[in-house]
Amino acid sequence: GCATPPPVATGSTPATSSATTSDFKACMVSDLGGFDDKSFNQTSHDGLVKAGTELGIQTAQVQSKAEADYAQNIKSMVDAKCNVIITVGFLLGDATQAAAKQYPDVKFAIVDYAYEKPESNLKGLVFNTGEPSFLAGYAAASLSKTGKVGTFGGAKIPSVTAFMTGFAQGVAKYNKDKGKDIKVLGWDEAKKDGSFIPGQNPFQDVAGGKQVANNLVSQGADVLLPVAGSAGEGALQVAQASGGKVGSMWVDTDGCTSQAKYCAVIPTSVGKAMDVAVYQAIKDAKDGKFSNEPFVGTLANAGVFLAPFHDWDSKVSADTKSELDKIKADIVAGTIKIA
Amino acid sequence: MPDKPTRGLQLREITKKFGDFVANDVVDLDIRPGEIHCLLGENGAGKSTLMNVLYGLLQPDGGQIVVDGVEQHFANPRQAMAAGIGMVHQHFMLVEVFTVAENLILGREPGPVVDLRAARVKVAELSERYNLPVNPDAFIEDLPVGVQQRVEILKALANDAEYLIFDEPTAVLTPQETDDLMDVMKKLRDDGKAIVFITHKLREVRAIADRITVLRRGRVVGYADPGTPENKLAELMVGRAVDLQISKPPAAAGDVRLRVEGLSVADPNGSVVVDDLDFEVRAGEILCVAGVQGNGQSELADALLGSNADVIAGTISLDGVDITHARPRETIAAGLGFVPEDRQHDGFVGSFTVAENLVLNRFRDRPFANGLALDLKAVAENATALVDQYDIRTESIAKPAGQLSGGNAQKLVLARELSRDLALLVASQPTRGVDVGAIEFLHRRIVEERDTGAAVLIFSTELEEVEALADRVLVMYRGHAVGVVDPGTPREVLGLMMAGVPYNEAIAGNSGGREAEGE
Amino acid sequence: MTTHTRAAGRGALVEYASRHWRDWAVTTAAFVLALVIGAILMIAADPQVSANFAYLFTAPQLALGSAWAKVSGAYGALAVGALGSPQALALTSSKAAPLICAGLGVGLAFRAGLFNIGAQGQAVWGAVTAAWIGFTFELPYGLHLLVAVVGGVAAGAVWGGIVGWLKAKTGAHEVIVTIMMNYIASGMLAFLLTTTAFRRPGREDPISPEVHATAALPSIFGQFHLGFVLAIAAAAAVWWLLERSTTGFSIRAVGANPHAASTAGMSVATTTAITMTLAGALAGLAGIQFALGPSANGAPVPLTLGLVGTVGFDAITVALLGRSRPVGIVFAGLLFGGLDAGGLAMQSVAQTPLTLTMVLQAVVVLFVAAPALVATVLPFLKGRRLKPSATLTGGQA
Amino acid sequence: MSASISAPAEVVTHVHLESPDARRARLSTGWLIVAAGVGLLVASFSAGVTATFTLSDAFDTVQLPSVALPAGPVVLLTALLCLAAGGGLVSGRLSRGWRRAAGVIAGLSVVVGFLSWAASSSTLPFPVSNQLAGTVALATPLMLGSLAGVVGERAGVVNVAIEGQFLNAAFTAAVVGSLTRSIPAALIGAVLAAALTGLLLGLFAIKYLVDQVVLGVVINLLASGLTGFLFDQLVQPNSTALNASPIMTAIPLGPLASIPLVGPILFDQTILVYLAVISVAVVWFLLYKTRWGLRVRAVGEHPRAADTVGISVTAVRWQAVLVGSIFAGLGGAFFTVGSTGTFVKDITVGNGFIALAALIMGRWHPVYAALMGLFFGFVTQMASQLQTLSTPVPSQFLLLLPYVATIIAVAGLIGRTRAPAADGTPYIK
Ligand SMILES: Nc1ncnc2c1ncn2[C@@H]1O[C@H](COP(=O)(O)OP(=O)(O)OP(=O)(O)O)[C@@H](O)[C@H]1O
Ligand SMILES: Nc1ncnc2c1ncn2[C@@H]1O[C@H](COP(=O)(O)OP(=O)(O)OP(=O)(O)O)[C@@H](O)[C@H]1O
Ligand SMILES: [Mg+2]
Ligand SMILES: [Mg+2]
Repeated sequence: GCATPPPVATGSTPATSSATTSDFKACMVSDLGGFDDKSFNQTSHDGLVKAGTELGIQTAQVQSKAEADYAQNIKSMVDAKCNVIITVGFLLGDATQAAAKQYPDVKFAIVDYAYEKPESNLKGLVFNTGEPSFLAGYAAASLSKTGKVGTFGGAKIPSVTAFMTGFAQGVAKYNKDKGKDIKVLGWDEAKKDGSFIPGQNPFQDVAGGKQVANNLVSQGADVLLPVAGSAGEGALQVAQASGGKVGSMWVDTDGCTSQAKYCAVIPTSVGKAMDVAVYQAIKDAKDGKFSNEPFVGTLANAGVFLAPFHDWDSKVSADTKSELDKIKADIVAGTIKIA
Repeated sequence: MPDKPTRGLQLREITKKFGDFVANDVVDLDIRPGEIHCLLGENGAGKSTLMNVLYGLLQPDGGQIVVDGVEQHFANPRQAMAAGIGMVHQHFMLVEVFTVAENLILGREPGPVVDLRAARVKVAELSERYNLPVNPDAFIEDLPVGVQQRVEILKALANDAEYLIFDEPTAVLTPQETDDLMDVMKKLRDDGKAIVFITHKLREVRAIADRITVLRRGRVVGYADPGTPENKLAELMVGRAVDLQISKPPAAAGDVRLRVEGLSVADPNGSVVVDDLDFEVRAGEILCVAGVQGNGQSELADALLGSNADVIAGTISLDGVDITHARPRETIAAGLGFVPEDRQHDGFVGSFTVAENLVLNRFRDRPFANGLALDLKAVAENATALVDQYDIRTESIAKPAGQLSGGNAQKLVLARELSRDLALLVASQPTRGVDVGAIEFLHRRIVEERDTGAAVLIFSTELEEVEALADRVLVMYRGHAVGVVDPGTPREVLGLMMAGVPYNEAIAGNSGGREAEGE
Repeated sequence: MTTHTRAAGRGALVEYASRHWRDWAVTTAAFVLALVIGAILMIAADPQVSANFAYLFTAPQLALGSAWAKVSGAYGALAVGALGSPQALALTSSKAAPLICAGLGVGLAFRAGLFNIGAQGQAVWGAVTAAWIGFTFELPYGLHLLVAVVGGVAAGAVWGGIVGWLKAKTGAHEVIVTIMMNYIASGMLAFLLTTTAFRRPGREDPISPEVHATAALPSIFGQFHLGFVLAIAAAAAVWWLLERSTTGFSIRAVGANPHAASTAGMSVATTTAITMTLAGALAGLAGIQFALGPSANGAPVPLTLGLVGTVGFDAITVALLGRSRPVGIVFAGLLFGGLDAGGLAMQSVAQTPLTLTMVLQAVVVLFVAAPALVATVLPFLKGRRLKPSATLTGGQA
Repeated sequence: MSASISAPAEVVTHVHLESPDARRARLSTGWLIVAAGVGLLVASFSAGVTATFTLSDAFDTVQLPSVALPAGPVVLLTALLCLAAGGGLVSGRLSRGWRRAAGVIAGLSVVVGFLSWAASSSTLPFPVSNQLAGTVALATPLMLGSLAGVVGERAGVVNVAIEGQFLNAAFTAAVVGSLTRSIPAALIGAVLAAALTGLLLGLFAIKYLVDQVVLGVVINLLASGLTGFLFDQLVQPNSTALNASPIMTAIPLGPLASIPLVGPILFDQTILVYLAVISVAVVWFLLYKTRWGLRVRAVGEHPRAADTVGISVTAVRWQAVLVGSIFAGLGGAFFTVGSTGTFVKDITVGNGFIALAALIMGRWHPVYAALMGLFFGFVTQMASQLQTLSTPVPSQFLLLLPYVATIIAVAGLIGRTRAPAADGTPYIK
């Protein structure tokens, strides 16, 4: 409710950003998940919004409803005079590359995808989520009272299983160092298989996430890592319902900010700073510093990170914290490899 | 009659249109307590329509309904019932999957919670009072049509209406059941109820009517008193002279075409309803199977056609070829013409045009198809010819068959079957609900078919029909053949046999009976 | 209807024409009404614009102006995106083609009294097989495409046939079976995409290699490609099958009255099986469109989990809109295709969410399906006799 | 005399044998069970040493002992039981009572045998209590949804729009719950939303005679579009205010709740679960014991007959659709306030269609439909628990288990179902 009526947005190309100073335009195309998936589409989109407000540039975005639309949607963004176009997800890999070839003077960046030899105007933004997941696994193991921790995924795809693998290896590391036998439920390193949410759009199926989380908890897992976008909230609720017996981590963003109401049950989160990467890519493009050099998010460049422990800080022992720092250093140094 | 009785029901200048078709055209009808008022008319004359208007199922486009001196406007049957009108519908209005008791209380349940015990009692006392035995817990779908009709009647009697409409109740009853029903109607009349009785059977009209009104093409074309001879009534109805006893030359029976040996058939619930049956039909003869509905006729017919019947023993052979387990397509190809008992259900596809229905079992054959392609021209020509030849009343061959009157629908089915050259014609109730004019015509066609050398097997519960058509009569009871007799056999004897009494006893019992009646 | 009038031959033509004039009028009216409802939604749901309605009396030009800007902007984009340019028309055609094919599959089944919710799964198999043939084998131009198309159609036919066969043999209700088969199809696709046979060498992602150019549906103009021609051909074939062939005769008869049909010597079981197989084949053809049809950048989209989208369910609405009649389905498909194409533009140009397109589609269909309702809203269309889509199925769920 | 003649007209049959349909059903069931038996037989050799079943969850206060079974022998035993039961059915020598028994035995054997085999190959135990708890959770919306369908279809109105009703209800429940912070308000909102959807269904199906089957699909499209649109435009931008509803908490039924194993599952549930169970009984009573039910069923079987005895077909159908909507609304609420408190697009993920399948499998009978819902929930839960146990079966196939199982059940065990005669046909006077 403002006293004087605001200016009327004209039908053509309304900008989502409030104060528009520059005529530089950054645009984004989602995959089927859409920008409200509380997961990587949304996080990437946050980067776009941030760029819009902080760099004072115009922004626009399209969600894709069908795979056949990717190319069309990218094209429509080009037609909308976008200077840099960010596409989200490996599904758009081909379409983005084709577009980059076709429109050499538009800059392209794609989240979760990297090319062997990209076009000069095409930048891949990928993230070694295994690294922070490794830390998370170690932390989880140290926090577990029951000797069991658990993880589950939205679907059996690499961008998901990368987390689960890292998590399991982190636990293994803890067992090795401490001579313990903490079990990982929901992911079997040997079989490379584990627990996933049933149904046709699992990443939306919060109830499904809750059900799978319950399975893990009923087996005694007391620290969970759900890798399932929105559906991961199911795990947070199981944790909340457990009355402090169970904690559930979060992925992609710091759960204590994106899922604030659950902060008390979130030991930590496995961050995947897509928003930062996207923001950076846009900024570079604007400042003419854009390169086709793929951005690889690592613990080293804070492209991925283990979020603060927030409410759980007291529960994590000083030793563990220092061990985690050590491991992190080793990973950065490359002495610890995550397969 | 100028003096207006305080009690009584008048239809004044009732007009009912369907689109631009006028089904009832300024019809007056005067129904009085203590009288049985017969409504006569050919198929599609407008009888059912008029009664549906009276019962509130249809709303008239003009005229008034006056009940006991008060003008009424019935928006629905509930209001008509409230005004003391009850109706026995031509097409049963029973819920098949409900029991008799449930059907009887439906719509007049005493309380919010159904009390079946009370309902049973009510059924019992009703069927006691009117001597119409039914089992309250039997499911309608398991009951023979005759018994279903009884339930339908009990329904009408249940909320003791003052004005009762019977729309062709006897079409599906045996002679005995008909007599029972007539007794009931007489009793009701003597209780001072007013009754409208619709039938195509003139014998019944003469037997029971106090007054007769005749409809044709939606108009009242005349009144008659009960004394009027049948052929006069027939003429009034149809508007032309009808000879009711078709003169048919004696059968020139040739060699056996259909032979049935030791046949046993189970119905879908697994009851053995045709039990070790033997008979044969020769070329050029008509064998009529007489029997109360539900004594295995339907299943026997299905078994002959080869559709959804479960033959558990015996053989059927047509012209020496074994067709015991043949599918309908094969038996039809082998020259079987089949007129099903329930035409609405099995006889034709309501949403298909008349033309399409006339090739329903031949559309794959030349000239109607070559290869996969239909020849619509041939289909249309066939239809035009048959509609004309069999006098099927329809605006066009493109009209959906579902809109034909039952009588005309029946003609359509017979036209389809008889227009092929047949080895065997199996027809169940070929003239049920059909007006006398049509009956005459259909019977003639069937006899012609016989004379072309086809074997003809007729299932009928109507003794007039049996007498008119049969060369031999096979009486069936509970799946057995009670006996094969001459069509000349007296009605009463046939009636007894249809109840399972062997021929000799029947003869004996009947002769006694006849003397009794003699006095 | 069509059958009767034809059987009646000349004479009924006039009545036929008049009825169809009404059909068109109603459909158009329905579309307009749907747009109005959409507009109301847009205005109500846009906080900026609806806020301006606070000044409806102080500054009406503002309220109405902003509303007008919003709505005209969105619908302008819709129109331009669907029809505005040759490219737009091409896009519309490529969106319509699969809807038409799948819609035919659903409609055909309806005519036999079968409710085929399974077009989704059938399309999935069509796409999977066609794509697999497309990226696995090295075959010359023409032949490769032919093999891929035939393969895809066959796969769809099998997936549909199973349903028909189960129903014929065991009486298993096709609604249950098709629902389950949809889940199974997409589940198996998910699995296949993790196998080396379907994954790209050197990548872990569940995405197939690109289909070879030899197997792609050749473009006629941009995204207006051979697939659309195939769809039209399919429609013609189905029309002939239903209205002119003996098989179609039994399909319709079984759909309208199975008892009479079987009494007349037709086998309900066989007809059911045949129908579902054909329906599956048509849905398979829809799947092929996704797998082999050129996308905006000219190349077919590689096989992934969501490749066929929700075509199976959209097809049901298309079939209703087209009253299960091939011609109707073609136009319904084009309408929906146009809405899809325009929807993309509406989103990218006017930033209006895709979900609005869904609402528009649903509302159009509702109005078209209930001519009486349209007639009550727009009395000048009265007189159209209440002939609802109830004609379109023979049986029921 | 005449009476004495017409009396025997009611057919009394001497011989009675098995009907063809019954035989087909018996044989297909029998062979199916035999096949299962063979499968188990094979499995019994590949089974591990022991299969452990825990009767209580890890964090339960009361810890029941866990049961360790010798996998091989157990699987073998179940295999033999199946073979015996199946053989018995195929042979056709069993009395009715024994036939039913054979079915039950076979059913249990398959479940126990399969689970023992699966569990024996894992280091983890199979948590029975969680199996049951999960089944209840998954089945609740299915039961409620199928009830909605049952009531409507018994009156002759096909309801394929259960999914749409779910979706609208779930959305409304979340928003109302968030605004009012009150569960009852959320439930009422959900029911109203479902009722409005039902109103739409009724309007087009009953008044405008639109083909009901397809109508349902269109309404689903509308619901998905509408909730999605409102979600994008209104809810998502300020989700803390509009999409953070309180969640139902379990209500223990006094001492009953503390009965080991069954207590927590049956008597320590959210109000929705109790409502679901009560609803089944209520619908059963309504349909089979009350005047209204009699009329509903009459209208669904033979509307014209109902009309001729003074029942208003349209009124009854409207009532049925709206009453059904109540259950659809509760079912929809389960997805948000009953489970997670937040709405996401298409949160009902096809449950409405599963409910539809359940009601058809359940032969339009409230109790059987509910049982089918439980069956589906059971298999789904079992499959997803086996994932955790990391059994030899790849996870992708385990995820398909419920759907495959349903097809097998429909084709092999249930077969032909008979819908209410007038189901889906509009009543034109
Ligand atoms: N529902 C309807 N729609 C259109 N026309 C109808 C309808 N019902 C009846 N008619 C017309 O009214 C005429 C009279 O029908 P009605 O059922 O009264 O015949 P009827 O006298 O009962 O024939 P029958 O002796 O065979 O029972 C029919 O010929 C038909 O043309
Ligand atoms: N929906 C309809 N539209 C047009 N005419 C109809 C329709 N339904 C029935 N009719 C007409 O009603 C007349 C009789 O219909 P009805 O249903 O009463 O059959 P019927 O003549 O009573 O059957 P029966 O011969 O067994 O008594 C027929 O002439 C038919 O043309
Ligand atoms: Mg009549
Ligand atoms: Mg009549």
